[in-house]
Formats: sequence, structure tokens, C-alpha cells
Amino acid sequence: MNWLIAILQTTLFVALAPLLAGWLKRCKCYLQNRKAPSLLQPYRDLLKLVNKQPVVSEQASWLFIKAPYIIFSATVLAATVVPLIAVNLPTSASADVIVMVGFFAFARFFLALAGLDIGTAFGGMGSSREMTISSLAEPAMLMAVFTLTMTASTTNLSFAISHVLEQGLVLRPSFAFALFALILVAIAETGRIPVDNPTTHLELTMIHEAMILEYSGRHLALIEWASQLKLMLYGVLIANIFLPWGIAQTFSLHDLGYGLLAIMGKLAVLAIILAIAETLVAKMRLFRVQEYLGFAYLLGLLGMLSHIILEAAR
Amino acid sequence: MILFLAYCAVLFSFASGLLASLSNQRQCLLALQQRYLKNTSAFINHCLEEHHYPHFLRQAVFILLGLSGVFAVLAGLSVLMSGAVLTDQIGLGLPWLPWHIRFDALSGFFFLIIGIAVVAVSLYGTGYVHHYKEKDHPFAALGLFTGLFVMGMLLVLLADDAFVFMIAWELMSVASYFLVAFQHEHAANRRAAFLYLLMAEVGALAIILGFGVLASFSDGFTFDALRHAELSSTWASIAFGLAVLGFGMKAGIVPIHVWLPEAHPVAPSHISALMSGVMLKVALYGLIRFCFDLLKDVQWQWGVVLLVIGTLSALGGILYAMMQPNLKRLLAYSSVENIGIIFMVLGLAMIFLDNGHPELAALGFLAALFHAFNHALFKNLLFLGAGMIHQQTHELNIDMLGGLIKKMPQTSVVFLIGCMSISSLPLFNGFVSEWLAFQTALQVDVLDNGVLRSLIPVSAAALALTAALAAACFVKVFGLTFLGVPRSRHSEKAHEVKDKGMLAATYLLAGLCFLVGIFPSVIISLINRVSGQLLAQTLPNDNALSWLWITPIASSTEQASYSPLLVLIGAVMAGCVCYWYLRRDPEKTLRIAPTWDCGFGGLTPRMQYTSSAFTMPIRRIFAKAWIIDEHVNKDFDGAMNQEVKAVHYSLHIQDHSWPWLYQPLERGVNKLAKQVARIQTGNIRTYLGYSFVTLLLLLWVIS
Amino acid sequence: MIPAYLLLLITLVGIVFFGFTRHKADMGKINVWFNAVSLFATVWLAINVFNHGTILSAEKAFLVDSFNVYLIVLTAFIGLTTSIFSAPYMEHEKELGKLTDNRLKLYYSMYQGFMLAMYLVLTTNNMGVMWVAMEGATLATVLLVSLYRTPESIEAAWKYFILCGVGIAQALFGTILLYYAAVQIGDGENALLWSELFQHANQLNPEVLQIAFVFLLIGYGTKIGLVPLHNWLPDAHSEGPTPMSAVLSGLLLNDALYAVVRSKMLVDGATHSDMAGYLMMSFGLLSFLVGALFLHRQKDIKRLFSYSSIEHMGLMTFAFGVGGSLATFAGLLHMTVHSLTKSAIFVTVGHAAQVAGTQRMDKIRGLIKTQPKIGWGLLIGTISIAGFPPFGVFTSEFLVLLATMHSYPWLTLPLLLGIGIAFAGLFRHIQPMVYGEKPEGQQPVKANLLPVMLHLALVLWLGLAIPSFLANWFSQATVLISGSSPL
Amino acid sequence: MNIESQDFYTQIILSMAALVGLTSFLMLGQGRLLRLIFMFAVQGLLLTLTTAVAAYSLNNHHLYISAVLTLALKVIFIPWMLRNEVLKTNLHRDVEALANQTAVMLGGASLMVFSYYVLHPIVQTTSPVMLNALAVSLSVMLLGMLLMISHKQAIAHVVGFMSIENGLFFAAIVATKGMPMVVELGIAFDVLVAAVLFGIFFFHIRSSIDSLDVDLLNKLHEVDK
Repeated sequence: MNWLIAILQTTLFVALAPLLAGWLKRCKCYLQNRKAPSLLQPYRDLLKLVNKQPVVSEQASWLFIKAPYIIFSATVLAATVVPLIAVNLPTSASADVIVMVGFFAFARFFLALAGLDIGTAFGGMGSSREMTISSLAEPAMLMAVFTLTMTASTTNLSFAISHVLEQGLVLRPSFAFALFALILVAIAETGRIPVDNPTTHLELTMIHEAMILEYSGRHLALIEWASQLKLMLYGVLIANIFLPWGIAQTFSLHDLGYGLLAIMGKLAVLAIILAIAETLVAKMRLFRVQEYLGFAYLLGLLGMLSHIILEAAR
Repeated sequence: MILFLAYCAVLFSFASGLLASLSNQRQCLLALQQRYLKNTSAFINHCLEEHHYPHFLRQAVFILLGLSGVFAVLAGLSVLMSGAVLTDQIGLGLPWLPWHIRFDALSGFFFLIIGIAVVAVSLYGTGYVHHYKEKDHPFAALGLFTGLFVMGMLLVLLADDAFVFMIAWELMSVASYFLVAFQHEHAANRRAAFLYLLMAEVGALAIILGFGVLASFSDGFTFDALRHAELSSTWASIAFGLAVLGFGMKAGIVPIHVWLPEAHPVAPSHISALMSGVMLKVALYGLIRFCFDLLKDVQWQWGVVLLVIGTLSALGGILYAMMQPNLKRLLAYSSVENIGIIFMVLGLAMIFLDNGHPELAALGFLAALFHAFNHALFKNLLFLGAGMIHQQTHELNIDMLGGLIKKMPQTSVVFLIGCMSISSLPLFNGFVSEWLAFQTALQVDVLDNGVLRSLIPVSAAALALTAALAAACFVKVFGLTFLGVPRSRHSEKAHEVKDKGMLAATYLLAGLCFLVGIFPSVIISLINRVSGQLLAQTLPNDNALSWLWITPIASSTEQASYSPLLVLIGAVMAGCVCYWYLRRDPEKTLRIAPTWDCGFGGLTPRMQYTSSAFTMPIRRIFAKAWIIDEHVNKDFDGAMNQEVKAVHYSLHIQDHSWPWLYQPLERGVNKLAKQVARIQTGNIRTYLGYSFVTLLLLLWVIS
Repeated sequence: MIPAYLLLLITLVGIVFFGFTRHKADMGKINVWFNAVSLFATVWLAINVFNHGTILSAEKAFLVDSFNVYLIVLTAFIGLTTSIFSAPYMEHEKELGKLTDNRLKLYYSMYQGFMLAMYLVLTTNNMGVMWVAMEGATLATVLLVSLYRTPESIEAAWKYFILCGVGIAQALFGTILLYYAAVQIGDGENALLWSELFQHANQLNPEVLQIAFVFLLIGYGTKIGLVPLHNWLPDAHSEGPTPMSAVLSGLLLNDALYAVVRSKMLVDGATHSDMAGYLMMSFGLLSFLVGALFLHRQKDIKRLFSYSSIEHMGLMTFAFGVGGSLATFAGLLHMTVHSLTKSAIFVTVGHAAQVAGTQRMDKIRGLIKTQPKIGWGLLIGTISIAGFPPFGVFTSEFLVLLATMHSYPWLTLPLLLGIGIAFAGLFRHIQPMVYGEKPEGQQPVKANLLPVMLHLALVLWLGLAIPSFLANWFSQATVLISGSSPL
Repeated sequence: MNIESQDFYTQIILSMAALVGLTSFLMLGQGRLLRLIFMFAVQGLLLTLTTAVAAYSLNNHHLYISAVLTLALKVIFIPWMLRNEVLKTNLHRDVEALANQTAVMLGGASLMVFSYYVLHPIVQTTSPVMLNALAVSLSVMLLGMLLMISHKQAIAHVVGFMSIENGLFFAAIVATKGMPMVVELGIAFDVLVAAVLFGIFFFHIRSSIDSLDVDLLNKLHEVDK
């Protein structure tokens, strides 16, 4: 039963990811008063890509062809760890938050390799920048996450979340810092403005797009899907860690449905905020990114310290 | 019995060395044979033939070496299983101090590490040493010193008194020095060897003094005596400092690491593998033995020292590694990084131990030893892989390589596995130990000391940064070496390695990397015995180490849990599903097309990212970490010298500890020597004056 | 006691024989035979001592106890191996036209003369005779230093002569003071017999003995090559023929140290202060450090190793100065292994110099490629002298370090520094010589490396395990000197 | 102690001591080689007389032998040899300009005092005569070294060396009534051989740097100029 729910939750994750992307795009269009595509547009794109015949460069090796599957399944595994609608699921025990970060690293590793595989300047540029940014983002993220895990004294997400739930609404300065840090990291990691711009193909600025420039057909579909999934994962992390209310703690149908609605609501709000931010802020130069992430790291550190000094001082 | 296995390991390594030294003695052997064995079997004659002899000899030498490795593994496993502590004495050494031998769980664990590495190397060796010309690089020297090197390392683990410990330790150093100097026709190698031996000497002296401090508070040099030394905490700290200096020198911690990236790469690759993968572990063993066993009561300040040093080394190591275009130098630097990580976790263990949380200390200890084990596996794997690449392409500069994944498919697979484990991706062994390290760091809440409580998380974040950078670094390595388009004719012409043994060795290590990543609890339970013997404390609950889960902190999955097997299953499921779904209809197979060249045409290999290009953002961001001198000069010509004909780019990156630590010392010694030399004036009357003045001085002193 | 007389007789005969011999062809071999016989005699002596313990001859003229017996054997052994090496070496020098037959005659007869002096120093029981023999050693070797008659060699010999002569004169004054102190408590004739003095040491007048020790230390210290009395040593070593350097480093320095230690034993018996010990420690440490620093600036290979001799003698002096069973044991062991190793090194150095045709180190390159035996010999020898296990030098240095750590912890720092600096100084010069490609014009020479192998094998053996009889002698000597046993 | 209370033998010894000391002072200040050698011979003679007196008054017969030896070596042979050397090399014409002679002399004087100061602790164990004799011989020895340090000529060095020997010998005779015979003979033998060797060396040195100025023997140094 539990396993069933776990698998269901994962499929939900996978299924809802494009929807979130669509919704985000829609919000941005509203804000930039353009005419918005339908919410289901991402699904259509994916379907189209899946049915196309992929074109592969003659310089590509087996790694280039296998990489999309690896990336996608790694991201999906990450999704199994994060509680979406319910906590205390068995899958979340098989791997904790550190492992989840590990999965992201795994996907990124192969994405970067795939970028290098063709031997074009674009691919190299993309992977180089991607690895740089991520290697700065990872410690910041872990700092933020550690703040939570030290508060809950566990690295197991679902237990941590339920711990926050039990405590009810406590005003923790550390959480405020951690939340902000995590948001910054999420923006960097999912390649949104101001760090990267998913909609442009201008070689001076592009990072993620540069790596996948050579992909087409189902491979491209998988990678796109994986990145949408990643976006949603971060969203859910932020939503469920810092304002977990509404998530199902028992597996009754009512609770689960309630949880689903709750998370969708939260994500919708988050997407709106993100859209606003992306509309207001301009993309920054590549070599300002370290200041940006440094700030995120600083916040994470402050969160940690304020936890140690203000909240858990002996 | 178990001890017998250990002795066998030592003796076989020695025997292989001796046998190798016969490689130029064919004539003598023939003479002997004619003299003594009248009716020799056909086989011996066959072996002694002119063109067979060297081949057979090499075979035999490496077989013996392999046997020693096998015996080492057996001995290690059996002592770990039985949990016994075996002691013995050998009638060598000083008249009042025979060689004391002790074989316990700790030694056993490191025996296991060395054994595995040696087996792999001996499989690999025959194929690898093949391309050395006997005239310039005599196999006699190589084989002899390899045998002695391995023997030295094993003896260090067996030693139970300071004297034999030092003998074995120095044997290890000297033998490896000769191996570093093996290809001594290059001045760089000679310099590296000199630096290496100098460092080894200084380190050894520091270690001797460390023992000396203990010995002067006890009677005798046996470890038993040293264990019972009553030291004041000051003297204990002095001893600890000396030990860290000595063993750290060998382990290559920042800032005294500089010899390491010089020395390790210039040895033959299988030796580099042993040095980087195993010898550093022996240094680690020494530190653990010294701190946790001989100096009983650990102080948490020491832990902080190790923590800080470790963090520095980890970050510094990986940052320096990033910038290296030479594959083996890069690997050597990454050894510095991994040693740094191990030191960090050991420091955590010390801190927890002194603050009265032995179970957490055990956890840290576990993480440290486990990482040591893993590092031995994948660092060996990578060095052996580098050796294959070098053998096939005669090239170690990764800017000259590329596209090897098509030329050397098998090598590329094992190398990929190595890269994935070293950049600690889930499902591989590197990740597990790193995960444990994080778990240890996260237990900081139990501490009362505010400083520690805020220091440890920071170092944990530094660990995260290190891991991420390592991933970036090895993306660079694999991507530039194996992927893309060949950048030079050498890599164009490369072929897969023919020799079965070399592939077998790498496959063995790669397989172990994967299996240990999936079933870590096997190794963990072994290490648990070690910590049980050394700290008298195992992980809180044994059922936590079921084959499926690792839940190091609490018995339930309450606090932290990782089940590689489930993860693997999940991954396979997810992968298969989408694979099957997407590949279902056959007419949508791939279409192969030329790479998109933005419509300009003529993509050349030189358009690819190079190593320095790949790491440029990192270099900009952490610019302070190196001494960079970067030059771009353009040749102008044409009308008014306006158009750029060619652009020359040169980049030279140097370690900070050269100008800050090493060169001042060198200059100082030379200056001092110059001053001192002035007493040798050459005028006899001055000399008479010396003796005159000395006489008067002494007479005045005594009266 | 017969073997001792036999020993002196043989060498005496040797002097005369080579002085007046007719057939000059195979003097080298004959020399080997002489030394072989004396080695045999010493072994016989050693067996006697082993069976009956300390031997004191009639009217107490000679004394062989566990302190000097092994030194005697060592002397004979090194004398033999060096003569084995010197036979082809001197032949080669003669072919190069550096020497004439008469000089060879002189060489061999003085070789025996030197051996005689050494045996006399070691076996005699009379401090006065010891002095005479020590002076005799100088006189015997001084002509050998100038054997090549080059301006440098003559200069070196002159310095050697004057400095050692003056130094030794001071030692004589010390001896006289000793005698002076002795005659106050006993009769004249036996008053210089070491055994007697040692028995009644506690009755001797401490003030006089202190002054006497200063003179003895400076006198014999000049011969040991203690800084700042060392200046003759590198010159004499570098300019004389290599076999001479080998025996000077291997034997003469040892015996001078032996003399100092004998006198120290008396002084310690008389004065119950550590004055003697402190003096020796400070001299030793100074010589150790200065010698180590000098290594860095050498251009001549034989000078290099003569400085390393200074450094090691300094270490031994320091060890004996520290006193205590461990340090003394270490000192005795170090005397043995150092002289073995150093003479072996000088043998290889001699051949290396012949291979390259010069002693300038920047001209000697790629020995391993040119003549592997010599190259490896030099390298291994240096490894051993630099104090790497499993060679015996390590054992003694290890013990010295620990003993120092035990009694004077802070002195370990300069020791450490010295060892490190000395090591660097040696290797920065040795590595380029042995490694690398061979320059054109370097040809292999006819070399007999048996001595090197023998010596290094022995040093290796001593490093791994000290045979029981030797261990007994060492420990008995330790008891004699330091009053307590390490066992 | 006052001298009139001593017996005659002691008075002789003391005056001898004074004379020996004087001679070495004269040598120290001496720039002309021939006079230097002459002074040395005189010192040898004084030594011989002392020995003879000691032999007579202590009727210790082997001292006679050493007296004869001294006479033969230090009064006749060595001075003769050195004199020949000087004449052969025409060194008797030139005077060696001693660097700040007065300082050297003052130094010599203070050395005398110093040697008394050094040997003072012995005084309570022995008769002051012995002390004086020892002190004088010590100072003779030190003066000999000073002579070698201050003079450039190899011959002067030999003289200094030998006068050091004289000092020792004086100490041996006076303070300890002569050493055992073996030692006496050994020392004499050494002195003889040394003298011969010196002769040989003069030849070699002249043939290599055609001068006897030891300051020219400075090829083997390690100061980089």
C-alpha cells in the first residue's frame, strides 16, 4: 500500500512537472502582456519531440545517446525522495536529502559529459559554466538544508517535515535565512533569470541550452522534462520544508487529496512570485554569479549560526 | 596461522624483489644450471633461453607479487573476522630489542587495502613494464624496488616497536625514492626524486622525535611501553604535533604537499598507483596508530587542528588539481584532496571522542577508514587507467588527448567508473563514505562548545564545495580525455589495450568500486571491528548494518538512512521504463548526421574547449588560490600593423607554498652555508689562531 | 697477548720490506698479504679476548679490553679491504704517470707505518705511548698526502703537518699534566698506564685533570677534526691519494676519538662533574652543524665526503658527551658503521674520479649509465651514510636522537636540523653524478668493488641485527664508559 | 714563597725557568731568522742544562740520556738544518716586518699571566715551584703558538713548533722529574722524524711556490672571492 502510494506520488511528480512549467510561462506572459500559450503546451511539445526521429552527430559516442535516460531517471529518483503530498513514505527512507543532492550531481555530471561529447565549442562552454555554477551552488544549498536537518536532527526529509509540522508555527530566524538561501540556489540550479535564461540561445549567456544544443527528438524531450522536473522539485522542497501545512500525514484518501490541493496551491503561488522576479530582474553577467551564490552561501551560514547561537544555544 | 599468512605476504613481496634482481644474471644462472643440475627439465632450459628469459622472469616476479597481495588480503580478512590480536618477536634488531610484531584489526584492515591494490598492480604490471627498454630502464631495479616497497609497507603495518616501525617506514620511503628516480634521464624526475627523499627524511625525523617524546616518558621503545607512557598534556600535544608533521608530510597535507604532485606522477604508472593509492594510507595508518592507540587520551584541540588542516588540504588539493593539464599530476593533487577529507573526518572523530561521545567518534572513524579504502580503490583504478592511456598515446597532457572513448572503449568504461566514484556520485563507493562524513558532521548538535558547533558545519560546507569541485574536475578529465574529437595525432592513432592482465586489473578495481557502492555494509561491518578494538566502541546498533540499509546513527531510519540497493533498483526501473517506452517503435531509430557548425563549416578539433578554457571560470573566481601568470601576445602585421596574424597564449600556474615555504628555506640554508664557509680562509696562520683562541677560551671557561 | 706482538711485528716488517724491496711489480699484492696476515692476527686476538675477557700484557704495556678489541679488528679489516682497493687504483695512477716507482715504495711502506701507529694507539696501555703513536700516525701519513707533489697537495700536507703537530703538542701537555697528577699518588713508572689510572681515578686531583682534559680534547680533537680545529681535514683528504683518504676517515679519526674517550673515562672518574661531557657535546654539536652546512658548498667530491666525516665525528663526540648507556652504545656502534661506510664510499669515489678523470663534481655525470657498479655503489653508500635504514648508521642515529630526547630534549632540534641539512647537502651533489645520461669521454675503469660490497653488506647486517659477540663487547664497553648497561 | 727559603736546586730551576721564558719572548719579537734560530738554540741549551741539573740533583740517570738527546737534536741538529735552509734561500738578508709588534709582545706578557691564572687551582696541591715551572712551560708553549701565528716564514713556524716542544719538555723535566723512558725516547724520535720531514717539506714548498712564505699557501680555501 505504502509503496503503491509512493510510486503514485512519484508519477504525480513526473506528470505535474510540465504543468508547472506551463503555468510559469503563462504567468510571465501575463506579466509581460504577451498572449499566453495554453497550460498544456509543454505536454504537447514533449509529445511532439518524442514522436520525432532523433538526429545524432556523427562524432557522438554511446554516452551521448544514453545520457538523457540516465539524467531523466536520476531526476526521477530525486523526486521519489521529496514528499509531495504525503510524508512517511517508504521511498523517502531509502535515501535522504544528501542523497537527493547526490542525484542532482549525478544528472549534472552526465549532462556536462554529454555537452563535451560532441566536441563543439558550445558544449564545452555550457558544461564548464554549468559545473562552475553548480559547484558554487551546492555548498550553499547544503548549508540551507543543514539548518533544517539540524533543527529536526535528521537528514530524512519526510521526518524533518513532520517534525516541523509537530512543532507548529515557530518563528525561526534561521529558517528565514535558510528559505531565502534555498530560493536563490533554486533559481541558480534550475537555470532561471538572473543566472541563466532558458529562453535565449545567445552564446554569451546560455548555459543549460548550450549543453543540450545537439540534442533532438526524444533525447531532447527527456532532458527538457528532467529540467522541468528539477524546477518542480525545488519548488516542492521550498514549499514543503518551510510551510509544510496541508501535507498528508495519514494515507486516507481525504488527506491525500487535501495534500495534493495544498501543494498545487503553494506551487502556483511560488510560480507567480518567480515569474514576477524574472520579469523585474535582468540577467546578470556570468562573473557576477559567484557574488550572487556567495550571498546565498552567506545566508545559509547565517541561518546555521543563528540556529546554533540563538535557537539551540546551551 | 593468521600471522603466518601475513608473513607469507611479506616474504613473497621480498622474493619477487630478489627474483627481479636476477634479470641480468642469466649467464650466472646458466652456469649454475650446468654446474649443479645435470638433468634439467625442458622447462627450465626453455625459461633460460635468450629471448624467453626476460619474459618468464617478469611473469614470475609479478606472480610472486600477486601472491603476496593475495596473502595480504587473506591475512587481513582473517584477522578482521577473528578479531584476534596476534603478537610475535623476530630475533633481529638491537640486542636488547628484538623486532616486535603485532597484527590486529587496524593493521588487518590496511593489509586488506594494500593487498587489493597489490593484486591489481601485479595483474597490470606484466603488460605495462613491457614497453621499457632493458638498456635504459633495467627491469632489475624496477622489480627489486617494487618488491622492497611493498615489503616496507606491509612491515610498517606489522611493526610493534618504534625501531622496526622506523626501519620499515624508511625502507618504504627509500624504495619508492628509487622508483620515482627510475626514469632518471629527465632532470625534472631527478629533482622530484630529490625533493621526495628530502621530505621523507624530514618527516621520518619528526616521527622519530614523536616516538622519542613517548619513549622518554616510558621505558623502552615497544609500543606496549609507549602506550603506558605518562605524559603531561603539553608533551602529549608536542608528540601529536610531531606525528602530524611527520605523517602529514608523507600523506601530503597542505602546505607540505608540494613533493607529492612532483614525485607521484614521474614514477611508472603502476607505482604511482601504489604510492598515491596505498602509501598515503600507510601514512594515515601511522597517524591513527600514533594518536588513537599510543597516545591514549585524545584532546579535542588536536581534532580541531586536524579538521582545519584537512579542510585546507581538501580545498587546496582539488583547486590545484583543477588547474593541472597533466593527467597524472592532476590525480596526485586529487590525492591531496582525499587525504584532506580523511583528516577532516578523523578530526571530527577526535573531537567527539574527547567530548564524551564515543559512538559518534566511532562513526567518524568509520567514515575516515571507509574513505581511505575507497580512495585506495578508485585512485589505483584511475592511475592504472592513466597508465593505459599513456602507453597507447604516449601523451599525458589532456589538452592533447580526446575522443578516446571510441578508440579505447573498455578503458573508457572503467575510467568513467573511476571518475564517478571519485566525484562521489550515488551508487558508487565514493558517495557512501562522503555521506557518512556528512552524517558525522551533522551530529554537531550534541556538542556544548559554541566554537565547535559553528566551526564544524562550516567545514561540512567546505566538504560540500570540495565534492562539487571534484565533480567538475573529473568531468573535465573524462570529457577532455575520452570525449570530443581527438586533439592530436597520438590520440588519433590510439588503440585499445591488448594485454588481458591490464584490463583485468582495472575491471577488478572498477567492479569493486561498484560493489562496495552497492553493498557498503560489508566493509562497514569490517571497519566496525577495527573501531571496536581501537576505540572499544562500535556503532550504536549492529542491526543498523543490515545488508539493505545503512542507518549509522539510530537503529530505525528515523535520523538518516541510505539504501543503495533500493536506489539502484529504482534507477533501473525508471531507466528501463522510459527506455522501453521511447524505443518501442523501430522506425524511429537514430539518424546520424554531421555536427551542426552554425552554418560556417569546418569544425576543427582546435575549436573544442581545452583544459585551461574549461577551468577558466573557476580560475577567475578563486583567483587568489594560485600564483597565476597568464600571457597573451598577438603578432600584428599587415598595413599599420593592424591585423592580428597569430595569438600566443601562455598560462603558468604555481603553488603558493613554493614561494612561501620552500624557496625561503632553500635560500636560508645556502646563505648560512656561505657565511659558515668563510671560516675556511686557506691561511694556515688563521687556522693556528683558531686553535689558539679555542685553547685560551676553554682554559678560561674551566677555571 | 702474542697476536698483539705479532701484529706490531708484521707491520714493522712491512715498513722495512717496502722500504728496501727490489721487485716493484706486485707490491700491491704483497701489501694485501701483509694486511691479510695482520687481520688474521687481530681475529686471533679477538678470539682470545672473547674467551678470556680483558687481556693485560706482562708489565702492563698493552691492554686489550672490550672497548678496543673490536676497533682493532675493524682497523685490520679496513686496512685489508682498502689495500685490496688500492692495488689496482695505484697501478692506474701509475699508468696515468702521476706516480713513480719510488713513490709507490714510499706509499706502501708508509701504509704499513700508518697501520703500525694505529695498532699501537689501540693496543697500548700507556697514555704517553698512545701520544707517541698518534704523532707517529701524522708523520706516516703526511708524506702520503703530498704524494702527488702537486702544489695543492704540498700545501695540504704542510697544513696537515703543522696543525696536527701543534694540536698533538697540546695533547702532550695534557698527558704531562695527567702524569703530574698521577705521580702525586703513585710511583713514576706505572703512572701513565691507563689501567692503573683508571683504577685510582677517584684519587687523582680533579683540578689538574680538568685542565689536562682540555688539552687532551683540543689535541686529539684536532685529529678528530672537531670544528674549529678541523681545517686541515678536508685539504688532506681531498689532495692525498684516495686509499689514504679512506683510511684517514675510517681509522685515524676513530682512533683519535678513542683516545679522547679513554681520557674522558679518567676525568669522569676523577671529577664528579659533567664538565668533560659538556665540552664534548658542545664541540660535537658545533662540528655536526658546521660540517653539515659545509656540505652544501663543495665542488670537489672528496672534500664533500671529508666534510661528511667531520659531521659524523661530531655526532659521535656528541653521543659520547651525552653519556648514558644508550648514547654511548650508539657512539660505539656509530664508530663502527661510519668507518665501514665511509671507507667504502671513498673507494667508490676514487673509482668515480678515475672514471671521470677529475674530482670536480660538476664534471662527473651519469655514473650509473657509465659503470653501473660504481654508480649504484656510490648511491647506496650515500643512502647508508645519510642514515637510511636498514643500514647501521640509521640505528646509531636513531639511538642518539632518542637518548638526546631523553636527557636534553631541546638539543634534538639542532640535531634534527643538522641531519636534514646534511642530507640535503649530500644528495644535491650525489644525484646529478649518479643519474642522468653519460657524457662523452667517460670510460669504465678496471675497478675492484669487492671492498665496497663487503663493507655495505656488513653495515646492512649491523643495521638489521647486531651479532651477539659484538653486542656483548659493545655493552661491556658501554658499562666501562658510561657505568650502566643498555641491555 | 720567597726564593731565599728554597734550596739551591730549586733556585737553579726557577732561574732556568725565567731564562727559558725570556728566550721565547725574544723569539717572539725576533724578525731576523738567523737570530731567531740562534735564540732557539739557546733555549735548547738552557733546556739541556736544566735536564742535566735535574738528573744530577735527583740522581735520575735516564734524564742524562734525554739531556744528551736534547743537546743533539735541539741545540745542534735542528738549528744547523734550519740555518742551512736560511742561507740556501738567502733569507738571512731580509727582516720580516712583524705586524703591530708591540701588541704581540703585550699579548705574550698577558699570556704569561694567564697561564698562572689557569694553573692557579693546582697550587694548594703542590709546591709553588712546580706551579711556577708548569706556568712557565705553559706560557712558553702559548708563546710558541703566538710566534707561529705572528710570523709568516715557514722556518719561523718550525722554530715555533719546536719551541712548543721545548716548553712541554721543560714541564716534563721540572714538574714531573721526567716522563717514563719509553715516552721520552718516543718523543725524541718523533721530534727527529719531524725535523727531517720539515727539511723535506722546505724543499717541496720552495719547488712549488719558490718561496717559504706560508701566506702564499692559500689555494685551498672556500671563501668565494
